[in-house]
Amino acid sequence: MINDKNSQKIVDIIQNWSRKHSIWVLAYGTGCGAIEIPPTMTSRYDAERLGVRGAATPRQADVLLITGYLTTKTLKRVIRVYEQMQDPKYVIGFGSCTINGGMYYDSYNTIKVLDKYLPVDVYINGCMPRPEAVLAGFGKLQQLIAEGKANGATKYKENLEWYRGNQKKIIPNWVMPEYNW
Amino acid sequence: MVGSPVLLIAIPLLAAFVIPLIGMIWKELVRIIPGLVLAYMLILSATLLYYVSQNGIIVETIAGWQPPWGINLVFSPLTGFLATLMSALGFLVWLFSYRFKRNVDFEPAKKYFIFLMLLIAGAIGIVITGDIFNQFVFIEITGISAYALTAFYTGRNSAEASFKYLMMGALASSFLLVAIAILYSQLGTLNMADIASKMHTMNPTYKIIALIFFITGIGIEAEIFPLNGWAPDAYTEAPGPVGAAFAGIVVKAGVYAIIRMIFTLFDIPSAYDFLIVIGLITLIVAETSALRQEKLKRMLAYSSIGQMGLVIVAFGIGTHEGVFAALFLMLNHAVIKPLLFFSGSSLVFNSKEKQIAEMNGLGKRMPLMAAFFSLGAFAIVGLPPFAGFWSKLSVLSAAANEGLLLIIVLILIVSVIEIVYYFRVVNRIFFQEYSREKSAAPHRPRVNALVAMFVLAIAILVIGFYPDAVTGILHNASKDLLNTDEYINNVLQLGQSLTR
Amino acid sequence: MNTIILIFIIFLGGAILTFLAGMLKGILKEVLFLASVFVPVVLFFTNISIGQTFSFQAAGFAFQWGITPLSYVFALIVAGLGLMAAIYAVSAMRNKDNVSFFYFNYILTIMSMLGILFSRDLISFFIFWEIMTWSSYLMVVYQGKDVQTVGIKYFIFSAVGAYAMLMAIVVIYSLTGSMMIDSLIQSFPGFSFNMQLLIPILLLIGFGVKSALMPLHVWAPGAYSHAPMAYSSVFSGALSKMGIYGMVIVMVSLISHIPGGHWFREVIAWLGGITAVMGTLWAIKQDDAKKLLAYSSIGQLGYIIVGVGIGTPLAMMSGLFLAVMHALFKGTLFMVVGAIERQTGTSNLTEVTGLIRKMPWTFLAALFAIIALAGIPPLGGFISKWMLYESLIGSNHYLLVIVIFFSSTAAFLYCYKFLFGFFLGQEETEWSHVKEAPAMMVVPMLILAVSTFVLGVFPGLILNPINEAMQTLGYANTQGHLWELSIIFNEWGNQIAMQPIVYTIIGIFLFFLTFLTIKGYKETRYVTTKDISSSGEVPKEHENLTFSMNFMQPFFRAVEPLMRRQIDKYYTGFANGMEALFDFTRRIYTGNGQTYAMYVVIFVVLLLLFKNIIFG
Amino acid sequence: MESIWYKILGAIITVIVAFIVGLTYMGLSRKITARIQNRKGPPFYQNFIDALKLASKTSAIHHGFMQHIGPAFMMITSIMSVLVVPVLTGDQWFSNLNFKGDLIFLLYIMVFGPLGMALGAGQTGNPNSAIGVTRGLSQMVGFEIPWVMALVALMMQYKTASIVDLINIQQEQGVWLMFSSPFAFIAAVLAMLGMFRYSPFDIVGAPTELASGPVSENGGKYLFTLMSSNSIFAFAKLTLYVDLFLGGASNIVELLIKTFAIYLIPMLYGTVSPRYRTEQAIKYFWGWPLFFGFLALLYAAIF
Repeated sequence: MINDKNSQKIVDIIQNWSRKHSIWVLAYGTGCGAIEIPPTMTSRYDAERLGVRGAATPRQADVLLITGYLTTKTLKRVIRVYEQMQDPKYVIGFGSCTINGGMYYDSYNTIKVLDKYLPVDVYINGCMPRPEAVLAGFGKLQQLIAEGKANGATKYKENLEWYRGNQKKIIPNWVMPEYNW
Repeated sequence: MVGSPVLLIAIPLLAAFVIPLIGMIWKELVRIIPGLVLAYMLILSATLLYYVSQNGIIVETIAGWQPPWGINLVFSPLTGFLATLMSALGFLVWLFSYRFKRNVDFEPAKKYFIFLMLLIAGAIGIVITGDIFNQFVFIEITGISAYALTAFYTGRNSAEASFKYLMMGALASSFLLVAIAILYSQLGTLNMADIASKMHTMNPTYKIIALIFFITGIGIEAEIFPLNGWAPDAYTEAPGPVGAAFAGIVVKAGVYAIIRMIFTLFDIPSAYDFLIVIGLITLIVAETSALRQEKLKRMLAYSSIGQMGLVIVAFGIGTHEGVFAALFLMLNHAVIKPLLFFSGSSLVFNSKEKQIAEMNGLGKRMPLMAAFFSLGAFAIVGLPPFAGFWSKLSVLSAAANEGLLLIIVLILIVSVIEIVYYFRVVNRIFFQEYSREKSAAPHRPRVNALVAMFVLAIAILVIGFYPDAVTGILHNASKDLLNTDEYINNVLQLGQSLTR
Repeated sequence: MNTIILIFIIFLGGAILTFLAGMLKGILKEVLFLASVFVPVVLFFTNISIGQTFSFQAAGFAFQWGITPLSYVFALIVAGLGLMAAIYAVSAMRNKDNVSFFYFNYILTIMSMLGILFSRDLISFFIFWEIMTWSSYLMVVYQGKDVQTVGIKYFIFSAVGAYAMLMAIVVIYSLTGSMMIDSLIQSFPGFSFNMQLLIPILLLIGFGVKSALMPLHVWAPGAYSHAPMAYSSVFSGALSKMGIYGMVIVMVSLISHIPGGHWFREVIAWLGGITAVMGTLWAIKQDDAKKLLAYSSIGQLGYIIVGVGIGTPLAMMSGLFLAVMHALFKGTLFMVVGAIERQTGTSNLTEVTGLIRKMPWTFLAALFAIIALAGIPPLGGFISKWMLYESLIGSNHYLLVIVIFFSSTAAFLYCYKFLFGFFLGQEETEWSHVKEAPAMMVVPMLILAVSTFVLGVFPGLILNPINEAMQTLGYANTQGHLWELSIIFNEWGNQIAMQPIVYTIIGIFLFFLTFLTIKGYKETRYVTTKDISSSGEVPKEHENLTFSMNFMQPFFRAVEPLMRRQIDKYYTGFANGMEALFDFTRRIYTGNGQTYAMYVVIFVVLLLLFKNIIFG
Repeated sequence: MESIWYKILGAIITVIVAFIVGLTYMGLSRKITARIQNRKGPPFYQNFIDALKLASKTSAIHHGFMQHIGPAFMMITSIMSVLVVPVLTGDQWFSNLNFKGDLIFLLYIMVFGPLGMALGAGQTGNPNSAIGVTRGLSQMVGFEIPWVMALVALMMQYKTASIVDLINIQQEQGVWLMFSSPFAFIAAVLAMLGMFRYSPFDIVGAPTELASGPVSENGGKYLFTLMSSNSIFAFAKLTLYVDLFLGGASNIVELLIKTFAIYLIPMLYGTVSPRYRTEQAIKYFWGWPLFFGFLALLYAAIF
């Protein structure tokens, strides 16, 4: 009965609903965007009412929030953190820098397009995005989750070779454990 | 009867004079003769002791003069026990030192054995004589041979030690002579039994002064506290077996002399308390001094003094149990201390300074010697199931029966100190790294020495596991010491009405 | 031939033969060793019945050997643990120097412990006590570390204790004229009050030293940790119980008959309580597992002393039960440390980490033992702790129960430290070569560990002999209203029924084991402990991430005032002062002949001056 | 035989109730905290969603067997305590193991889980876990003392160690123990602040400092297990307080009111408090709580 297709669908709906309403965020404060997280979480905007909540370690987190530009140095850590997160997991690119480099478009030591290295589910535009925008981003992510379309992790697994290739281009001496999902 | 007690003195004396003559015939005889003599003495005294225990004491008169006029020898369970002990120890000392200095030359060996024979003759004489002046003579014989043996190594230190000993000994004999003179002037007799029977007539002041001089005079031999300054030096500088002989034979004779004075001759009850006090002081001072010694033999010397102090305390308790305990202690000390001296001198044989620090790690090099030393150490601090335990137990038990709790506490505290310094040595031997230069070959004791030590070790174990082997003899001996009337009666043999 | 004497002859002969066989190559000495432990133990279990005696005379004293119900309980500890540790020792001591010397002392220790328990007279009690002391001393210095400090310290304390006991024995002998323990107990109420006070105090000093009672415990950490671990498990597990055995007799049969004796026992119980606290606190501070266990033993013995000191039926039961349990779990733990030390070469908790996957069976044994030690249900440690608390509360010991509770809560800290330090944490490459200990070492540990579980579910198995022992001590029969096979009651009738509890726990555990742990374990795959969430960093192979230095530092910041003073320092100061003093007395012997001559003259003059006082 | 099945059924129901109530209380606490901070806050059922999500998350890795046993140990503690504590007085269905264990047993079974969890945390090899564990254990030594003092005072005063007896005594006397043994109640409540690990005593799992401490390597199902265990455990503890000091509860509504009232204490205290360091926490517990504990003992000794 459990393996029945219909019941699987029901289970999926319930699971997606719960995932949608319980988003534990691992905020990777790489750039200046991290300053926008506290207002988002505290009294004025109160992201917790949406079920958004900080997580302490990648093992417990659902969402990896890349707040702003990502230097080549930190990329390694971010990849590591992402790979340590457990399925299902999502990435939110926060701010213009994650989209196209933003004001660091010609910097020699930041990466410009986050999507080449990690599968981004939702981008939040702005430099930097205001809390309202962040909330909107979370709303979008919730919508995607509910629809079952937030499948960045699957994409990552399927195109691991490609992602790895891009990553290794940036990180010269690659000493990382194999990705175990 | 296989022989007369006279032989116990006469034969070693004779042997001492004969040795140099015989040495001219065949050098080896110098070494063999003393052994034969001592073996004979051992057999003789043991037989006599057995005879005495069956038939009552033997009073041997010399040259037909009856006591109280002539010199007489008394072979009672007590004196017989001590004589047997001394001849047995003498034999073991001979056995240990049979090949002593063999590789040096003939002359020292000759001297050594002459003086050893004299020493034993004198000590046995002190014990079995019944005449107070005769005893003085024997004390002198013992003393002189002891000085000579101390100076055996003809070095500067030995000479100094010997001189100190000689000086003290000279003081001792003068005091002794004064005491004898006082007694003779007051009582007109030199026979111990006679003195004892007449003692009550003596002026108390003279009596006490005589006793004080006696105690001082003999106390030097018996290593009582302020009088024992010679002992550490003499033990340290004398050869190992001589140290054993001092500890096992000479001191015993000295203690015997004091005890005979106080128990039999003088009727001063407070002398017992004096014994306890002086014994405790000796014990405490000696054992505390031993704690920080650096040389092994010196440590053993202090330990020996301490043990003698304990013996004197036990005698001072004055009861049958106390005397029994004291005799038991003497026996154990006579068995254990020679073992310690023998094995200890083997352990430090190859070292320059003869220091304790040089014994590190010898347990692996000389396992047997180390084991003997440890056995001795275990036994002398009174760990069961070795010999020392029973004597310590009987001392404490005797003290407890008299309600002398403070003495028990002091003895036990001192025992702890004793444990500390003995176990420090044992620890060094077994559980620390070898510290001498690796090339120095360990001294391998000869077979004869090993046999001597084996005998002592087995004696320790036998007494430890089966104390009844000796307690009978000791009980007889202590009864004998305490029964003054019987002593007087037996010696004087006159059935005099005792007026004591 | 009488079985009792046969046991001792086999022990003694076996010891000597094993020692001699040490000179030969081959496994003869191991075989002899095992045989000379195994045969007497089997003889003990099969042929010795309570009440059987053997008497003889020696040195004017009457000797009597025989087992009583009380000593039977302790003999169970000695025989059981002795046998297990012997099996362990054969494997643990292989390829060590002087093994036969170890075996020799081991057998002598077991013999002397059984001898103590068999002794019905004080002399043989003391003789065996001293044999135990020096054989254990030889084991403490066996490895040759710190012999002049640790070894001597142990022996001095033992000697002080033993001599205190010896003094008590001779005093008793002078008072009663008999060395029999029974006659002492009978005539004790008739002694004068001073003697009634003196004798128990002296005896308690003797027993207190062996059972590491404050302030006589300072030898214990060093001695326990310096002996070979195979021996330490017997040392801490069984040998220290000899002190407890003596204390039980003194407390119940002597002190209770003194007027106001319960105050005396109260003092002892408080000393035990303080011992428990301080032992625990210092145990937490240790980085060396051996020292940790040593201090922990001190603490645990403190609990036992509290139980024995309070002396209500429940308290006495808890004390004796904990004595048995402590032998089991502390024996196991010392064996665990020994196994780890053998496999890794060190016993330092800050060095060894992550052995759980390399030595799983050892870990299992350690886990059981630690759970028992911490007193967590359903293992046997809980039973004893429970009884102890209930008895303390039931007998209105308001503060003592808090002290004990503090100590046993703090004990969790070192329990965790022990397990974490050795088995958990990062798996370092330094220890990747480590293999599981040989089966001969693991099996005894597991047997002991599992027996803690069995006794936890069925405490009645061991409470039955304890009950009999207590009846001979004059307690009422407690079966039925204080304990049943697997139920224990407190004095108000509240009960712990172990069986339903254990079944429930096992049920819950199995449920989660199946549906969570094993399922999860199968679904997931193993990654090394380098694969952790450490801020996105990838630790290098050689990077040591283990947290083991200053493990409980915040705790120590809080309890620091309690630990500022160390009794040990006072003793050291005292000893140093004494040595200085004795160095002074040594100088009385100046080596100068003139001085000596002067001494003689002074002696004579003094005697002559004070002759009337001295000889008057 | 039938009764055993009833028992098991009752136990399961108890556990489920405890789970639901515990999670609800936690959700309510989030809500209330949010309101105090002038936020809207998540819905009160937010924790159920979180639990559901955690249960649906996958876990791909483990660091060893012990890591997976830890949560199981934790569950044993929670379920055992909720089974031993009388949930509803006089109710046959939920009597569970009430008569099989007493207060001392409860004290000890309560540390079983944390210790097992600590072992699991230890095996992950994450230094943060071990640090968290040491902090937790140290803090436990702190608050256990006043807590035990309160319990000992109760046990001595009423000569029983059984929780059921204590409830019965309250019902016979008609006075709650919080009024008849006020000092014990105060000490116990102060100890409870530490027991629930809300601020200021939340240094164990300080999220930003220690990355949630002992559970830092646990996610998904294990975190779910721990979460449910925590909620059951919280319910057990609250029920215990109600049983001991508030006269127990005869029906579920009364139980909920009383437990929630008790629950508000650590929660509200936590919302207005910063965080103590470990040694500060220990010293806090050995200050006034200890004093009240002594008063409680004195009170018990006198009356």
